[in-house]
Amino acid sequence: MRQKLARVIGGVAMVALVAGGTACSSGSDTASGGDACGSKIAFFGALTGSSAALGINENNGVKLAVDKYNKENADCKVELVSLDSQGSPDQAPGLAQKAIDDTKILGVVGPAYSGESEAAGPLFNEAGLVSITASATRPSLADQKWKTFFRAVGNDFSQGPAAGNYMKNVLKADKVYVIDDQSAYGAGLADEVKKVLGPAVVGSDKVQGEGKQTEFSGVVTKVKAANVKAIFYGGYYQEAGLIRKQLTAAGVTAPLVAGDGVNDGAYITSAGQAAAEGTILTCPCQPAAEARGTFVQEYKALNGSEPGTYSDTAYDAANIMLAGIKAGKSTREGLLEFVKGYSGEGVAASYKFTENGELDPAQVKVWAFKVTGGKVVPDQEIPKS
Amino acid sequence: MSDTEQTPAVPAQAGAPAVEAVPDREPLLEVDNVTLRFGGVVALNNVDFTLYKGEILGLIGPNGAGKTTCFNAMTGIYQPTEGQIRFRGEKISGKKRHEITQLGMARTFQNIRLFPEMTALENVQVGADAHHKTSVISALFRLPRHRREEREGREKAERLLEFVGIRHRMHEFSRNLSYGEQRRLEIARALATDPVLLCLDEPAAGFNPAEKEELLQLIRQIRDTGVTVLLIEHDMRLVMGVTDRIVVLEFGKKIAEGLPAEVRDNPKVVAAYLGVPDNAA
Amino acid sequence: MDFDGLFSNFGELTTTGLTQGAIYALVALGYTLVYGVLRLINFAHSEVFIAGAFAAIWTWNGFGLDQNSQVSGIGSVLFYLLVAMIVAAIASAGTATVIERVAYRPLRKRNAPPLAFLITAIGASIAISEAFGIYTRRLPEGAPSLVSSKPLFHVFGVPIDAVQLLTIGAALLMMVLLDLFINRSRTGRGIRAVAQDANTAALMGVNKDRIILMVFIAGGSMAGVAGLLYDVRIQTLTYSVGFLLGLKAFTAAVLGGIGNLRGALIGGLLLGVVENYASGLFGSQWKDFAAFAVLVVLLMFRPTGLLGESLGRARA
Amino acid sequence: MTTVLERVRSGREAAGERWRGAPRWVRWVLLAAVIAFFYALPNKEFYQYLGPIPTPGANFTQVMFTVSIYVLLAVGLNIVVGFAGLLDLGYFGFFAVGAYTVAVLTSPSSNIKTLWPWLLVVPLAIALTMLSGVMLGTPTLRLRGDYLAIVTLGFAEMIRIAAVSSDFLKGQRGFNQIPHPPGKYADGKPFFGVLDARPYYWLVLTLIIMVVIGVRNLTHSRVGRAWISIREDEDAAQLMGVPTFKFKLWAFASGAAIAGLAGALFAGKQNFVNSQNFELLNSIIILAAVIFGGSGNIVGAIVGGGLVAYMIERFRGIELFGVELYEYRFLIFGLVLVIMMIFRPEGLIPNRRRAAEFKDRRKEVIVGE
Amino acid sequence: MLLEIDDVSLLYGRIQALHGISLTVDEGEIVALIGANGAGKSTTMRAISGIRPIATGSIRFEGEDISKLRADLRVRRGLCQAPEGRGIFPGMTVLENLDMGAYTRRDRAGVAQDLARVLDLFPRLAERRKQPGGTLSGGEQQMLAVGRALMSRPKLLLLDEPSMGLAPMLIQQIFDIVTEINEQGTTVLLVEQNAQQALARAHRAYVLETGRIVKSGTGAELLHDPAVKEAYLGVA
Repeated sequence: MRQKLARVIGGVAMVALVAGGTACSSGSDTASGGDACGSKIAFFGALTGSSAALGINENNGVKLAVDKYNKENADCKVELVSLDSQGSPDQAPGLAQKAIDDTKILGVVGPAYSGESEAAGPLFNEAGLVSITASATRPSLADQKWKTFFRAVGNDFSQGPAAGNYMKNVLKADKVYVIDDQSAYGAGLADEVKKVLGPAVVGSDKVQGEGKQTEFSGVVTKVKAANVKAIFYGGYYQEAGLIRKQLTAAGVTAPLVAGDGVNDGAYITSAGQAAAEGTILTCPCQPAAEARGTFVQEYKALNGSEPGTYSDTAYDAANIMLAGIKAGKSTREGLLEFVKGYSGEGVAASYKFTENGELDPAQVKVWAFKVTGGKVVPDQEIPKS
Repeated sequence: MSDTEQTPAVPAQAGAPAVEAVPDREPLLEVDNVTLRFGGVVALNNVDFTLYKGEILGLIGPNGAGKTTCFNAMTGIYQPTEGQIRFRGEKISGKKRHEITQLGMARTFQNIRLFPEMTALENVQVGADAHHKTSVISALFRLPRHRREEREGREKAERLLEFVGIRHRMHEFSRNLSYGEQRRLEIARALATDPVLLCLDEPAAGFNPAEKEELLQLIRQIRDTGVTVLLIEHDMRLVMGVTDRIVVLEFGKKIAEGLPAEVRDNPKVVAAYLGVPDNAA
Repeated sequence: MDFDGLFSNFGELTTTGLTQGAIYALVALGYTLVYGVLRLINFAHSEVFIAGAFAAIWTWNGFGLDQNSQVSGIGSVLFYLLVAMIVAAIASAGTATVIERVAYRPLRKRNAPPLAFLITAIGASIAISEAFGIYTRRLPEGAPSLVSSKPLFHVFGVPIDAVQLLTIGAALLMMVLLDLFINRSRTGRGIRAVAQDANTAALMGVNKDRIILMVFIAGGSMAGVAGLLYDVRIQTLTYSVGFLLGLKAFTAAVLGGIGNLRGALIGGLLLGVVENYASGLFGSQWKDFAAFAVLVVLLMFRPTGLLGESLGRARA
Repeated sequence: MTTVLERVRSGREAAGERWRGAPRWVRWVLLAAVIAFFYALPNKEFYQYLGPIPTPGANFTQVMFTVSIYVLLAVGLNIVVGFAGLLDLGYFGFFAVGAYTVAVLTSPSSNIKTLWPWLLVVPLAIALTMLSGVMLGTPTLRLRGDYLAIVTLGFAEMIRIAAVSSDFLKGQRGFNQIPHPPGKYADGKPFFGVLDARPYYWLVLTLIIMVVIGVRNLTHSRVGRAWISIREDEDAAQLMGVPTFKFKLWAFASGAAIAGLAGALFAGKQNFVNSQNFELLNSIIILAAVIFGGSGNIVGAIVGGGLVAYMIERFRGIELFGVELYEYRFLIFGLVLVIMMIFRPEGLIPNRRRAAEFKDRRKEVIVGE
Repeated sequence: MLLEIDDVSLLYGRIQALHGISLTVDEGEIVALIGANGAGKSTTMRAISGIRPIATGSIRFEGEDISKLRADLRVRRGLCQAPEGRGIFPGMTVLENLDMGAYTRRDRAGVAQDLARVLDLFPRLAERRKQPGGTLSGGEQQMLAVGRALMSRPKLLLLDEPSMGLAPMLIQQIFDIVTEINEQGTTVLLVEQNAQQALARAHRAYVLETGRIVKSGTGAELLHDPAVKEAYLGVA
């Protein structure tokens, strides 16, 4: 009895599959066949652990893209596979291999962090599996001659100088204190800022990231004594919130300037509204009003929360791949070629990649945002030099 | 009743020295005015005696008189506060404990301290290892030298277990041995270090008279193989029966020294050791 | 090396270091008490601290206070502090008791070797910490800023604020109370007796189980108060902060001589100050490095800590 | 509960008895079968028939590589904790030293740009780790018990902070393009490639077998006897002529060497090393693994190290009542440790000696407790 | 019958330390337990006070089976031991040590009275009342141990080698005090190395050898028993 039932169900599924397959193939070019339907794209990043917030933002963005695609192409769905790396390079090869093993996976959005990208990159490259990271901004990732590496955001070289210029030209800060969390991202950003500001940097310090440090009295004391006009923090929102809170508590009123790693609602929660007020956040992305269209509403409707940092870039990265699948690219080689030659508009930016996978510098726009009234509001676009 | 002269003990090894009880008076261990204090308590007070090669010296005294403390000072566990101890002419203080052992002093413990999770054989092998030179490298690759020493050590250990009479138990974990067997094992382990001087700390504690008798024979046999013996013991009969000379401690002080018969008749010793009869203090 | 950074901020580094050190000291007391009596590193004590710290925040949340709330009026501030302190102390003491019951007592009943205790302690620590992490979705929880950290007055040009006064004052007060408890009360005498010689203490009619429970409760309460002070000072709490703080507190206990109550205080304050100086001198990233380096160096020269071991032996 | 446990225990004991009672050739055949099984394990053609054993959430071969590294580490730590009885809470620090030695000397992103091949650096990594073991041990091995534990913990944390914060060790930016082990297939493709983790696993497995043979040789020699005697009664060992300090140092150094080897293998496989690889929790997990398996017993350490690493990965991809179990893995791990220690403090596969001791200890419980 | 021990065996690890010991102590008696080192005297005491678990047999105190009772509860029943090696709390002052003896008692007046009595019995302790126990000399520590045990106002006082390490004068003194305590109504079970003294003072005595009771009788009988004399008094 049971066996019979199973066979029936199996048969139905087979029919549906075949039907779906033919339905889809009719709409695409014949060369690559109809098996682009039912293929998968993967998201690769931290979904649990202390650095999960960013990964969840991105995963939700990708989810939205896939969801929308499947609604529009109900007869030819694409599946999303989420791989939880916890942001750890240790775990990255196992998960990358997992993605590679699944031949249905045609492309990967991620890895979210630079460290895990370093560990997973060689595998993707070897397997010819295209990956578009929506947030790993370490410049060196693009220098490793990986054919499959693409970056949907500007790297630290674009955002760092912009943040420096903003402090120099807009805030007119002649004395700046620079702090970073020693992460690949945070330290890279801080180094770029230091380069731009030169002698205006009167002091610098490093803290421990990843939730390892919560007590910053040493830094606070030094910042306070330096009596600066602005403070730059290279790192992520969790420590930034704590530092801002403790700085304010100690009576330091100079504004905190930070990169996109802090550009998240959780920063305001962590610092408290009062302390967070006036913080400047830079981002190699455009504000919603510029190009986001209905993204914010749709994101909220699907995930029940506001989009966070990199939700939009991940959404765009996923859409690039989906466009490829839609165009009938049903193999990894096909999709890789497609991404290489891609050029188009997304909600966060316009996309076109350079030879080594970087976002075309012409497309990189850096905006400054400001925390006002407990919300992150766009301030102005920062000129590149 | 000096048993020493009439011992028919069979030497365990060939070439044992004569059974003659007169020591050759060559000093082996010199305890030179040793004082030892712990906090406010004076554990040893100016103790002074010499142990000569080839003899069996008894160190006696009531419980808490400082015998074990004295022992510990001699084997390098405690550093004397004042005075010094010389073994084979070398100062003990400042030497590491395993160096003292390699110099030829071995001991047993009042409260048995075997390695409980090792077999009897392994326990003795640890003692035999004291003179082995195998390096970690040669053990790692089982080089010929290691195998030779391992074989020799094992043979020696088996011989010694045979000597103390527990060879049939050699593959038992030492914790599973009976009390008497453990005491014997401790002696075998100490002998495995090839000592010149063997210090026995109350080896007969917990023995019944028959076992004590056997122990007495064993101690004589050990002495007959050329090993000098220092014996701490409570049981007067055992001490009187086996020792050549006796040092009496009481309250951290030496109160008497001499031949067993002399000591036994010393009124101070009688008072201290045998207990004060009522209304006699 | 930034000598200028150290010297120009010497005063403030000292005061903030002392404040942090006071929190270390309170947590260190828990380690020291348990170690003194059971010869056991209570690895899970860091989670006892975290339980108190969360309890305090959740108490304030219960009163409708969140990280953005402003509380004015010294009366209401004191009220909130006091209530949260009591709840935190109870929560921590409760957690400590549960750990003792679930993780240690069964092992004692089986006469397990010390290593087994260490492993259950580690297991309990990981499990509790993860439970908090999952419950809070690993996100930080904010505390209201109850006590202003505006400088109240200056001593030699170094500003002193109310948070610092409160933290150090409360820590010292708790220390004195604990000292009195250990040295004057009947239970305290029992604790010292068990610490010095458990068998003889039993022969005097001391119930070891009850004494051990009291030790966990006393140590737990101290950790609870430390949790509250931490909330007041840092105003944000993440589930994972206990591990490092616990490690530092244990280091402080060893520095002072584990098992020695006054040693815990001295060790805690010293550690807080030293790591702050190091962050001034080498940069904040070397702060923890300095803390452990001090420990290692000290143990090489004084293997039993600054004041030496053992509860009671040196007159507690 | 107790009866089940008792039955399991007696069953295991019976199995142990049968094992010891079996003729030599039977034992060899069984052992060969087990080894063959583990060599075959990472082949998809083989493991796909193993039902629930392969991990659903990550590539099984990659997981098996991680597991094998943990096994190697557990075997090494077992020397220090299990045999010599030295409580080392910072063992993973040596792993870091090994991995970083390889990284610094081979990676193009290193400051010194030596770019040596992997194979040349491995012995150097082991030597350097041994040296660091001696350097850590010389001042600290005079400390006993808990103090040693906290000092080793402190040292491991210092190594981690140095890795994060010093320019030379590159912190979180790490070292990339670390070369793989040498070797080519006939067609010119590298044997140790990027995609296929099996050769790495086989390499580690082979090294584990060699290391186990070496450790067994040591424990059946004067060295092993010295270690155990130190663990049992350090004073008595000294008085029996064991140079305890020297042998403790050797225990530390040999343990460290094995960790260094593991670190070098890890770096060669991973291609990328940064400070995120060396969390303090790892040290604790390995210690727990050794005790969990049965400290003082090589087989126990292997089983413990393997099981703990495997279990943590096995939770990935399992959903229970709508929650991803992976999120709960450390919670479960912690609880398992507690329960395990309460019901089986001697570990899963204890040493025969230990098992007896624990049994006796249970009988000696103080009255009324 | 105050204390009744029936066929008690005890194991240390796998070594059997006691093989079926049976003995009784009547109210008002001094009973001595003598034997060589390692014969199992102290082990017997530990079994009675509950510091070591017994393997078989039973211990009854005032008719109640206390074999499975926790040590501190036995103290509450009126059974107090001055342990071998004195067991002074070294970090506590003499007074605090004495207070520990009265740990289970709630009657402040009675405790004060007993304290006065103990300080009266041991004037040395009164002189050193503020001194930490660890700094006392051996004899003083012994007095403190006995005094501390008395502070619990026991029905049965267990004394484990009270004369150990004491000078003859002090031994005499300690035994005088034991007799005096007994005359004041406390039953005493005494383990002694110093057989001569013990037998002279005891109403009855048992001789232990390798974990077994090999002889029993009145103190006087045993004192003059030639076998006992030879074995334990060293008098041939």
